[in-house]
Amino acid sequence: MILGLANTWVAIVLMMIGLYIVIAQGNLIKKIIGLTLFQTSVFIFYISMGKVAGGSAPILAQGITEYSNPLPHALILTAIVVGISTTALALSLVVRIKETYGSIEEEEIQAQDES
Amino acid sequence: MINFVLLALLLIVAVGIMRLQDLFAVTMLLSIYGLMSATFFVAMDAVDVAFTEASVGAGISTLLLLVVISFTGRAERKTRHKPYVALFVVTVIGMLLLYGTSDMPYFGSSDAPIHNHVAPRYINDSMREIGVPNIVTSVLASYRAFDTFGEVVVIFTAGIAVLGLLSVSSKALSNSQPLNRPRGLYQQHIVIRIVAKILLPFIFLFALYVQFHGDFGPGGGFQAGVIFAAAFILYAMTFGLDAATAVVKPAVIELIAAVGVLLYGSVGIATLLSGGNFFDYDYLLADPIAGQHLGILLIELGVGLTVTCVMVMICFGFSLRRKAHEQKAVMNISERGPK
Amino acid sequence: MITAATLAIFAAMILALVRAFAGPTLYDRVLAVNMLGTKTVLLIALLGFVMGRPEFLDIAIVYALINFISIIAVLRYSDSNNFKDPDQKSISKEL
Amino acid sequence: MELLISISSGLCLLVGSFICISGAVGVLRFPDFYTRMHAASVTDTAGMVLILVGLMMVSPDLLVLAKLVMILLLGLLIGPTTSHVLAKSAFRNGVKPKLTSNSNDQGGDTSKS
Repeated sequence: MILGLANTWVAIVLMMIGLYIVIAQGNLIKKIIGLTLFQTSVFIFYISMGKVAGGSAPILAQGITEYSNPLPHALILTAIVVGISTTALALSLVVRIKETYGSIEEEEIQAQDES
Repeated sequence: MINFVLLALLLIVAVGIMRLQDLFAVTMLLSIYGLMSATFFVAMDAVDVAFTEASVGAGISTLLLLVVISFTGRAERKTRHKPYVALFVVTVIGMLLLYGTSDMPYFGSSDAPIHNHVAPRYINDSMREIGVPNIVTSVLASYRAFDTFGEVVVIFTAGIAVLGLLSVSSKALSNSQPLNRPRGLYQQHIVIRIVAKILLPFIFLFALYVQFHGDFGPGGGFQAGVIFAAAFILYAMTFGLDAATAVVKPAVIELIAAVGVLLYGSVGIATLLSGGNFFDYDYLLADPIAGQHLGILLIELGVGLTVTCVMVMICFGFSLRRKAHEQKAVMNISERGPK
Repeated sequence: MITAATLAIFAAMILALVRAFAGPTLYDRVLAVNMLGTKTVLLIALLGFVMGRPEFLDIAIVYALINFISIIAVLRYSDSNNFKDPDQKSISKEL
Repeated sequence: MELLISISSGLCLLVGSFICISGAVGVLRFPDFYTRMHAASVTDTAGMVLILVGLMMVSPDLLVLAKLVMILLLGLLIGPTTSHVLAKSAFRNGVKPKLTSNSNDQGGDTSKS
């Protein structure tokens, strides 16, 4: 089964794309978007771990014997809403930075701080 | 098989997000990314998660990013330094993580460690102990209620922090003259106004259904809260911010957000006082199952109230800031001058 | 037949995705997002039938509603100044 | 009767998916924004109606049927509305239709106006 780990690999690649955006790109909004990608890759990783082959959604019903693991679902469900609140906090910081420095590019902000 | 197609699409969209310079296009791609990942969650049986990701990833987060981009402009400048260091760091970390996956259990194998500790108890005993068909709800609201309490408090704190960073004095807003620039959607687009009027009662009703049907199907306080907030924001967008703040004052929204957290916490205190552990709903009523039902109902209500009000609070915070900006725009530009 | 429809929806999604990448105007991208949203609603409905649990149509309803809200949001904020000409001029000046 | 229902449902799904794909090809290939939007909005609505009707015919119980009808009504309300608003605000913000194939290089593909 060569594709048995494919979901994990894709999650890792997505995570690295997010990390690359955070490190390499100077625009603060782009950095926040990179963090969102990073976050979503973790969600994908958790949810893939919870899947059982042949299982069904963890809502009890007649005639279904095997269910996927409900624990990652409960964790990620709250993490998504917490994630959007923290993203909103980061975005409000960006708005304040834009008001103070007149720019949201990392390099310009640093140049203003040094001068 | 479906999951591989969806993962491939997700990868393509992520690469697009990395490559594009236009922040508006990136936001649109992020919205697509949210839709795709939510579909992936459906294919992975995580219907509750898909519910949340659909309303958050495609709805609220797109909206917040758009508001902020309307502050800051949509063009991203090219970074001047070469990204070799970042590329190096990312490659090394990625390789290490990929090496780490060689010990992971294969996708979908039912004897993986994750499926062998607490999960069988949740799946086999939750109907007897909690009496709710949706296992995710019983894990979220009963077995791990303390954990969820912490997360609700985090959401509430984030809401307060956003308010602290973005709030503008209401005097500054009301004293200044209303601008007579061409107003937004609510005066020009009569079609949107009528369709929104038709849809809004339906969305509110549907949010209530999601809130109270969460025990039996996908849904619950988090999802319902986000849908409620989205409906309210739709109202604010189509009829104007003033109309929306006339319906519910921002102060009332802040109050209700706090009431939600308090309601959640006081259910825990009530279980303590009636002789159980913190969030042990068995002791709320004489019949343990009825106690569990009451406890889950109350804390889902608390979660719903807090999430709705925090989301509305955040969006109003950004919109009011933007409005104050537009009124001061001329002054600011002349103040700042060329650097 | 349901599987065939699922495949067709996937194909349509990929084509719409290409349009979302290519642009060229802001509205083309919004159009592609809208189209992807509709296709996703259909895909979720079909997936429910493929997996044998069609109760999950609630999610499709949420998608339809949220899709509407996000399109309205895009149009609401695309009227603002930062989305239009001044910025495009500044892009062309820098490049 | 069973056979008739499954055949007609399959036919609906098939025609619906064909319409969806043709619409997507149109969105990809047409020359300017308005023709693309035309392709997208018409086929979106038609394809959605056909696929949902095809699913309704094979739905196992009444609740599923009711939810499918709800999605159908929402789609019929929302799809045309968004297309209308999109076209209107694109036109107001200066996206020009491409009138002829080569005389007007300002229109359609660029939003500078």
